[in-house]
Formats: sequence, structure tokens, C-alpha cells
Amino acid sequence: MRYEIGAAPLEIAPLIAAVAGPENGAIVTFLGVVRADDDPEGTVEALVYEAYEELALSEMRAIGAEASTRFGPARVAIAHRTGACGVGEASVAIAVAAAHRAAAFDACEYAIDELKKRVAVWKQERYRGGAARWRPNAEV
Amino acid sequence: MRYEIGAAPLEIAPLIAAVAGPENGAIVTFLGVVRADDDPEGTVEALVYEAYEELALSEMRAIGAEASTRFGPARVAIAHRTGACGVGEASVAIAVAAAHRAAAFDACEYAIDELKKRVAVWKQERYRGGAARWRPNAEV
Amino acid sequence: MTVRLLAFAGLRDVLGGPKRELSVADGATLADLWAELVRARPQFGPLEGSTRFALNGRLVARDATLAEGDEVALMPPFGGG
Amino acid sequence: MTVRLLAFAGLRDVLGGPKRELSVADGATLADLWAELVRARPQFGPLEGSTRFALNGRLVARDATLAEGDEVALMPPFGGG
Repeated sequence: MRYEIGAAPLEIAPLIAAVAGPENGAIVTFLGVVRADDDPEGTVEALVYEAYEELALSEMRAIGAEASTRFGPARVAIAHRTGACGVGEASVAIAVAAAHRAAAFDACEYAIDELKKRVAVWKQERYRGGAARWRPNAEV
Repeated sequence: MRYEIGAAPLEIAPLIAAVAGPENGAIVTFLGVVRADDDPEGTVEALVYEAYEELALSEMRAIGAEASTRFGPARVAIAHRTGACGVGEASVAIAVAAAHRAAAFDACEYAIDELKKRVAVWKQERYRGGAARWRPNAEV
Repeated sequence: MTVRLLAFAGLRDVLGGPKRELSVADGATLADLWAELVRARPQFGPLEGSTRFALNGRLVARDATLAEGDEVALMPPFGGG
Repeated sequence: MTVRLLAFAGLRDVLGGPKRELSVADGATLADLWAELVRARPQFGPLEGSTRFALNGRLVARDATLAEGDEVALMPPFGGG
């Protein structure tokens, strides 16, 4: 299990390596990538992420443990980026390994759904032309 | 879209690069990995995959197109390995990119489910001690 | 007694910075602290329903009681992922 | 006329190799070809229900008609993934 928050570009391979193991036949990963969205405010040029690291990491660990209990056993790794992410860059990466694929898919989808609701991270959309706006996730 | 069958070890990064694009905010990948299974026949040491490449590739393409039509638009890449895969090595890798995560998860799970049913690939389990057995996928 | 405030994202702009110290009465709860903030900066008022609180790095309800030196985080709705 | 047979996985062992040429009557279907195989090697008999056929690289039903030089693949249940 590996949980990280930081400014470096995200790589999926180390997360896969962190969850792989001889008992796990299925590895599912999720990458959230900054899209070139056309909002009413303008064209998104970058998203700037900010985290309350201590709280965010403890909630990421809790989500990983829940995913393993509910769908697994599964091994979970989650990394979230801070700072500016340009279009095409990943802001979040999750890897889940489980014995079989249904559990790995379910646990990975659970992890990203819960992360969006519960992890202390915020994003600011920066638009071409200089405007910016804090953008919360939609309530589920 | 990228569809491959071959003996080289699978890498997920080139598949992710093949499906990424500025309109896609979510990339989901699946890796099927050889498990250290204890069958009644013995402990699995390796799986040896064989493909009818022409047919397998055309069916992989069809599955990618279906996944995009049903859940997407989505971009799909699928690679399947042939020859011997040891425990911990990936035998199949799939990457799916879509605008939003639900579509990417659904399309990726569809792709691996259909691949197991429809793609002309076979596997032989080789056990410690030298025994071997062709092992079809479970009927769904 | 004195507590340390942290504010994130849009709430940082309302607080006027990422960190501040605030004096509160002995035995004050987070709800009392919030009332204090609203008195000082009325812009906090409409944000009450959407703000979440953490006390020393843990999510808490607003009836939590404060102690000298506590770190209180003011958090708007999350936007990670 | 002559068609080329390919056989995969366990069916290769029954055929006695990965490739073979086989003579069939003009206008023969895959079902006729299968009957011919069963006559030559009775071990094919019980595999009829689980065998799938491809003709020149496409999955087909067993009423497909054969032509000179066709490539016919005999395929046991798949095991990929």
C-alpha cells in the first residue's frame, strides 16, 4: 500500500509495482487527467491543486482499507498531485490489485469515487486569459 | 487505437499514451497477471499463450469499437502476449480513455470480459514438475 | 486561549491568508469559533453550510471543544481527483 | 478440391500437427469437413459441440461452403486474458 501527495508528475508504473503480488491476477488503474474543457468561464489551461496533506493522506489510507475490506482482499495505491497540472497531465493515479478482475475494478472505482467526496484536496481552474475559479466536485 | 499480439513483455505506458488525448479526463487500465495458483494439478509455474493472430486481432478491434459505441466515445488499446508468461508477468493489457470515469471503467471491463469470450487465444498451464494442461476460460 | 487557524482554497481568501491565530473563550466549541469568525468577517456567514472542520488533522463535527494550541482547519467542499 | 486446415491448442494434438491439407468434395460445407475428420480420427467426435470454425480468418457457422484453397481453422474454447 502506497499513498502519496506531491508536486512531481505522476507515474503509474511505481503504483502498479507497489500493489502487484503473486496472489493477484488482476490490476486495475485509474488516471484522472486534466481535460481541455470549454467552460462558460473560458478554456481551461491548467488546474492548480492544493491539499491539506496530513488529513488527505489519512483519508486516502482509510479509503484503501475500506476498498480492500469491501471488495477484496485488494492492495491499493493512491497518489495525488499538488500544484499546477496542464492539459493532458494526470492529477490523480490509483492502482488496485486483487485476485480476480471484478474485485479490482470495483475497488478501483470505489477508491476514486470516495476520493472525490472525502479527500482534502481542492482545485482551481485557470482559464486562458488569466481568470481563475475554485471548482468543487459535484455533490453525489 | 492500438491492438497487438506478440511475445514481448507487456508495458502499460505505451497503451496509455496511445489512448490519451486532450478530450479524455479518465484513463482506466487492466492488467491480467499470471497468479501462483494452486490447482488440483499442482502449482502453476507459467502460462503459455497461443493465438490465431489474424482472427484475434480483428476481434480485438471489434471489441474496442463496440466498447466505444456502447460506453464512450472512448479510445481503446489492447495487447495480448503469446508464449510463456511466468508468475507475476502480465498476459493481457488494456487501456481505455474517455471523457469521464464511469465510461472508462465500463468500457475497460467490457473489453476484458469480451476478450475472454471471443478472442482466439488459448493458454496452457504448466505445473511444477512438468505436467501441462490446456485451460479454457469459464463459460459466462 | 489561542488556537491556530488554517484555511484552504476559497476560504483562505475570506480569512485573508492561509494561517491565523485566534483567541477564543475557555471551553469554546468550533461553533463558537465560527460565530467569532462571522462577527469579524460577515462574508463567512453564507459559507457555514458548506464548510467542514478539522481539529488537529482529523475531521470533526462543530460541537467539538477546543483546547489551547489546537490547529483548526476551515475547509470548503473538496475538489480532488 | 483441397483446403488447408489449421488447428489450435488441444485440437492440434488431435489433428497430429498445427497444419494439414485435406481433400473434400466440391461444394462441401464445414459440417462435411468435420464429418470427414471424425471418420479419420474418432477422437474428434466428442469435441464437436465445443469446436469453433474460422474460414479465411473469420468466424463462421458450420453450414459455410468451402472453396479450393480455403484456410479452415479448428478452434477449441478460448483461454485468453
